[in-house]
Amino acid sequence: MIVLRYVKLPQENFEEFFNSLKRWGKLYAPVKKGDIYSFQNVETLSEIALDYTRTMLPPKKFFVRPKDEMLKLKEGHWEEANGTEPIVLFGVHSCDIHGLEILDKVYLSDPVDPYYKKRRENSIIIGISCMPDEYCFCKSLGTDFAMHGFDLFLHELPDGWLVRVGSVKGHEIAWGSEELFENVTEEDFHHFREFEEKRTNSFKRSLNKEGLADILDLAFDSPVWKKYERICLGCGNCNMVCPTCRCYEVCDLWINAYEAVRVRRYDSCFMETHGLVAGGHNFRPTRLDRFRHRYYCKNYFDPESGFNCVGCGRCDEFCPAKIEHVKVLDKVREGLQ
Amino acid sequence: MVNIEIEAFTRVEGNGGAEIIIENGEVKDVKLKIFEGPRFFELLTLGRHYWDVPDLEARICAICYLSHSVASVLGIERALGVNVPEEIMLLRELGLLGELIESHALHLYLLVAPDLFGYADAIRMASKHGEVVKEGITIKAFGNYIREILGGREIHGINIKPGGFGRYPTVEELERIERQSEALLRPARRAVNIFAEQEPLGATVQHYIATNGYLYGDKLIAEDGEKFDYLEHIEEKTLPYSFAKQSRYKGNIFMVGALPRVMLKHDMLTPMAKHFYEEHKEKLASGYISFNNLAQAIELLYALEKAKEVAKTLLDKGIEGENVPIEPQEGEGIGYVEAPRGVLVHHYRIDERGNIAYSNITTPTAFNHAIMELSLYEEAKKRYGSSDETTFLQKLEETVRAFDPCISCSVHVVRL
Amino acid sequence: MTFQTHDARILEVKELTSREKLFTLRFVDPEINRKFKYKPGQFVVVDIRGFGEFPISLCSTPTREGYFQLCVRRVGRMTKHMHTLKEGDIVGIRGPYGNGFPMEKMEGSTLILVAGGLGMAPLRSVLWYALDSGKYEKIYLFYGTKAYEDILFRDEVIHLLKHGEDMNCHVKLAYEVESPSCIYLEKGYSPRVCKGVVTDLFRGESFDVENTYALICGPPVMYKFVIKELLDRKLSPGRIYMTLERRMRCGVGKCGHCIVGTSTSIKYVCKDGPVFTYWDALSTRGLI
Amino acid sequence: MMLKLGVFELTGCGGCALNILFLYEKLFDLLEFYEIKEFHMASSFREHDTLDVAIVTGSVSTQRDLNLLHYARNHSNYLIALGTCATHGDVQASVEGKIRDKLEKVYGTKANPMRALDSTPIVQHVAVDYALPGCPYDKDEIYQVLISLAKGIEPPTKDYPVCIECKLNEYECVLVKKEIPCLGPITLGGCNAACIKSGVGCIGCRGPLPKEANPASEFEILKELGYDEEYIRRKFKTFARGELRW
Ligand SMILES: Cc1cc2nc3c(=O)[nH]c(=O)nc-3n(C[C@H](O)[C@H](O)[C@H](O)COP(=O)(O)OP(=O)(O)OC[C@H]3O[C@@H](n4cnc5c(N)ncnc54)[C@H](O)[C@@H]3O)c2cc1C
Ligand code: SF4
Ligand code: SF4
Ligand code: SF4
Repeated sequence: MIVLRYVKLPQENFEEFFNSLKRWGKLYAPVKKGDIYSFQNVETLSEIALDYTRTMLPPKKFFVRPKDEMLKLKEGHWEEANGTEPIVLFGVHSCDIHGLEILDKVYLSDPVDPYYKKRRENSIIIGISCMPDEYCFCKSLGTDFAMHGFDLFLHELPDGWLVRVGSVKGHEIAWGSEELFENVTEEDFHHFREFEEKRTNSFKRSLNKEGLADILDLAFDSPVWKKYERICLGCGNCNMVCPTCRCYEVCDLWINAYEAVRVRRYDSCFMETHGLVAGGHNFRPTRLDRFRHRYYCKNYFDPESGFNCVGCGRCDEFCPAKIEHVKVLDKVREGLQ
Repeated sequence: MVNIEIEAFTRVEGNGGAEIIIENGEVKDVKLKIFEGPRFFELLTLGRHYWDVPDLEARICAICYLSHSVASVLGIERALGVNVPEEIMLLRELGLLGELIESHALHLYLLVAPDLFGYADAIRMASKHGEVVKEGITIKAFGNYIREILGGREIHGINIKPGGFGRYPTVEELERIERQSEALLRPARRAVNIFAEQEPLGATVQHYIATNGYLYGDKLIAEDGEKFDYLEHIEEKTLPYSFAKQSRYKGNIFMVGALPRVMLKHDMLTPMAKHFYEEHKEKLASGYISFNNLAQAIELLYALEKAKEVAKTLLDKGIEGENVPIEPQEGEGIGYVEAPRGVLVHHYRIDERGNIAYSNITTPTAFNHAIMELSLYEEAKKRYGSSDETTFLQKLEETVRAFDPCISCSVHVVRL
Repeated sequence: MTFQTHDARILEVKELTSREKLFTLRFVDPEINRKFKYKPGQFVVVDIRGFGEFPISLCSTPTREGYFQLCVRRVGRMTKHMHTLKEGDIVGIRGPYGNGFPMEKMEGSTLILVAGGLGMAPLRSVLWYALDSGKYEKIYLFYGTKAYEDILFRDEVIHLLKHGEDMNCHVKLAYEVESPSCIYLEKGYSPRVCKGVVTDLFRGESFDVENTYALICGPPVMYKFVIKELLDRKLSPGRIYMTLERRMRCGVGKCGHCIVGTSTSIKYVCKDGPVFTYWDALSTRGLI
Repeated sequence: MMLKLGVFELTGCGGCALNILFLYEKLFDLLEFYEIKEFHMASSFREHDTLDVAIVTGSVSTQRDLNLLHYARNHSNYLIALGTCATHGDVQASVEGKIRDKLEKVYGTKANPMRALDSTPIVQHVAVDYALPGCPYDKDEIYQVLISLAKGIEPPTKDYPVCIECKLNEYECVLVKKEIPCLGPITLGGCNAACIKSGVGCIGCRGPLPKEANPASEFEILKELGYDEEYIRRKFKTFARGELRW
């Protein structure tokens, strides 16, 4: 019997293991859709893009849905609208696992968001190792390796996968398919370390986070912001795809003459109304204010949990104006010296 | 003498009216007035890149936007010498069938049926004949579903592109189309019987024109056996009292639309549609324009049967989903499509950079302008003095409605 | 917690000004009524079901049980609708939210309430709480209003002008637009009523800064001036409380709209506030 | 009490009126609150009456349109400009030139017996209480608006660009990934990113995002992708005349 925190999944058992996960819930994994990747319901291993870079929407879409029905109005009263089903998220990258933990801090702190909590409890997270592309800078933020926040984490080996067990549920899953796993050998560890080393050396982008929070604060009036204000479209794409952006807007919609639903949807701090209050006063009246605000929010340094950015590179990949997160911060830093 | 004015036709698309000129106690003349403002689509597209043009042309008309998109795409492709594979033509045909279903169902159930049942509109009619209205809405919604899938959305979708589509339908969507078209055949059959009861109204048509294929073609055909390009035998003239122009075929007034289609192309009809055509052959052949509605009902069946067939063919073959690459080049081309209301022509010349150098669009309601006017005249002459005023006006409106005129479209008949 | 709201019945609607109405409410469920405890400075979220929610400060005092009051200014979609509601109508309520003023900590001290316009609403809660409990040394109310017609809780304010001194409550009023009613008031209560802005009311007053707290609520522009006045008198930033407003959807620190601050200091106005000290403002850019 | 509703059609493609019929069963829902007093595409019934709500579609392109518009305004308490023709002028308003020259080009004569005018949006002629753009608008939007009004509350408005809805639906960004010109970033959302759903770029049919659009940057982005300036400029003004200025 294997009771280790590390086990090995030989390649020939991979598919069977994958199929066995369906027992635990509806299976979602990254698939290729045109030129992007997206977490979708999958049935077979062949549908999955195991070597994906990043999905357009991060896994937060399962916990705070892009459009999320909260309540249903029936005869003048709200009913809870949320159905939750057990899901298995297969193939989550380390940065996204960190992203979920940042969201947890918000949604699970008192008072707990009931929808988020229910969905979190009903999900299994299976991480997978990855190679960085030109957008990734997670290493510099320390989010390139997940120590917790997953149930199982699969690391690529030449002949299979080294599996880290990260939770009780992870143990249960491994236990349930015990016959598929083997003990990890010295050689496997060697390969694992080799992979990690290669990965570490593959990062093309890095963020200098030395004193970053203070530097940004000091650079409030930096001309760099103004330069980017002209380029930024204020389209909000960067917010939508960010694994740690969490602003939402609420609206009620009528589905027929007497029944309505209360829906929340992702919002973006780039919207003109985001900082508007009664009396017409706007706390972030210009695009400059909003642009800066996003950088402040992402680079807020919480001594307990670090930055609000996990370095996944999504905002860069999906910014139509090709604004680069790291570059903006570097420029702001330079501007100060 | 007092002229009678029909201020604005109701239950038709767009803004138009008529003036009946009375002299010595007799109907002397009728003027069909189109006062929908001109929108200058030909000027709008001039100098634009061909890729964007179908999306703009779709805006000519909401009821038959997809016909405009397809006609535009066909004209552009011919100008650029592009040949698309059968799959893409089949998908376009499916879109056109959806539009036929949507448009005919709208017209028959919501706009004409109230006349037959004696109501001001379908909403009021629904209280007593809810079943009929509901069936109509279901069929219409299905037509719209096809338009949404193939065209991109119910109105003014931009999925139909030169060389192919933005997005191709999925297997599930095609299966749904196949399934649902089958299911709707029953209510559609009932419709044929309802509209077969309509009384003869208006002029009798002597000349029919249609495209050589059922829903699109590369030439026009006429009942005299001629196969021709629209510029060859059709002339236009402008009128001082209307934003639409009138056309003649070899000097004669003619009609386009459902009636001409079933008369000229009944051998292309699907089995059930053909069966009903045979059953009502004589009525249709009488040429009274009100039987255009009956012809539409028969076409509704055709479209449902055909949609099923096309969806099945596509499903059997599987969808490749590949667009044909296009290199801009100089050229000229004409697209002929059968919009629900009849022949629609999009004619373009494109310059070497791919920009539109010339464009001309002729729409069915423009082609039908003269016969509509003639029909009003005949009906007015027949009725004047013998019917009370309400019936008189009502019947004139019914006459116009039988054409299912699309007035927004009609004001773009231009030749630059 | 859920985002469910509880039925509350409108017991009374009173027109305070042409723009503001005072709604007196009670939860339909007596159990919820009993459990509903709040502090001055906290707010609730009002739910017009099927149309939306909006945050409103509690302007009544927890010392008077069985009902609560909301003073609503008509500014837009939801508040306009709220103004059409009548006695007996039901709205949804969730809350109370926010930190509220530290009433217990301030016991035995002098309170200076500085209100501008609608800022009177949350401070009225403090005022009545302080008067009811009798645990505060002295209460100042400095109230700046545009015109006589805009004075919120006018009867109460005038009553306190007249009789407040007996309760250790010192009320002062500054108005901007002259009118016969104002001049009449000024005649009767000069110099406590005068033409000017709220900071003018500080003139001639001195406080024991070791034993005084200032509580401020008003339009965004007001804070800087009032704070300057207080700092000039050497009131410690820690003794200056202000309640702030930001757009908010959830009221509980999730929806992100009310986030303020920079990379060194992010705060949620709804749950870290809406009551902040001036220290917070100094360390959180953009708070005021 | 039932509210009185009128639907008026000025010059346009008829789609905005038609789209109301496309509400299907939801239309019957609305009839729980509204009586239709005027809707010439759908009904021969017409009653000259003061309306609680008037919906005006189409642009002002003839003297008759203008008269009808004034009639609608003068006989209604709440007027909704529905569709891009009514709110921004749509494609017909972007055709350049003076009316008589245009007539001459198309009809061969400068004569203007039917009194055509240069197309303009209705918002340019009368005060409107609510403007809902879209060519055509999203039909659920008008449903929400009419339900809100029926229940006595101002309808909500949208304030975000098409990109937001594009992402909410997780459509592949065609601008970034396919270099297709997409006006999503500067166009008011509300259509559920219909065009991008089809894998093509937003053509801007809902008009510019009010206040905060950044057309200058969008212009540069498209230029960078190799589109020529004239092409981009025409694309920008297709639906909203010259509103996108920078
Ligand atoms: C903690 C707090 C306490 C408040 N207390 C009171 C009070 O006691 N009395 C009172 O009349 N008002 C109070 N407000 C303001 C009140 O919430 C807004 O006036 C209300 O939400 C406007 O909604 P609306 O639908 O009528 O306006 P809208 O039609 O949505 O917009 C009108 C204006 O109100 C602003 N606005 C919209 N939503 C909010 C929001 N959630 N928060 C702030 N501004 C918003 C808009 O930006 C716009 O400028 C308080 C706000 C906060 C945050
Ligand atoms: S995605 Fe880029 S252009 Fe859009 S708001 Fe973010 S930074 Fe600005
Ligand atoms: S495809 Fe267009 S609308 Fe969608 S995100 Fe990209 S730029 Fe925005
Ligand atoms: S994506 Fe743009 S053009 Fe397409 S429907 Fe939406 S607003 Fe209109």
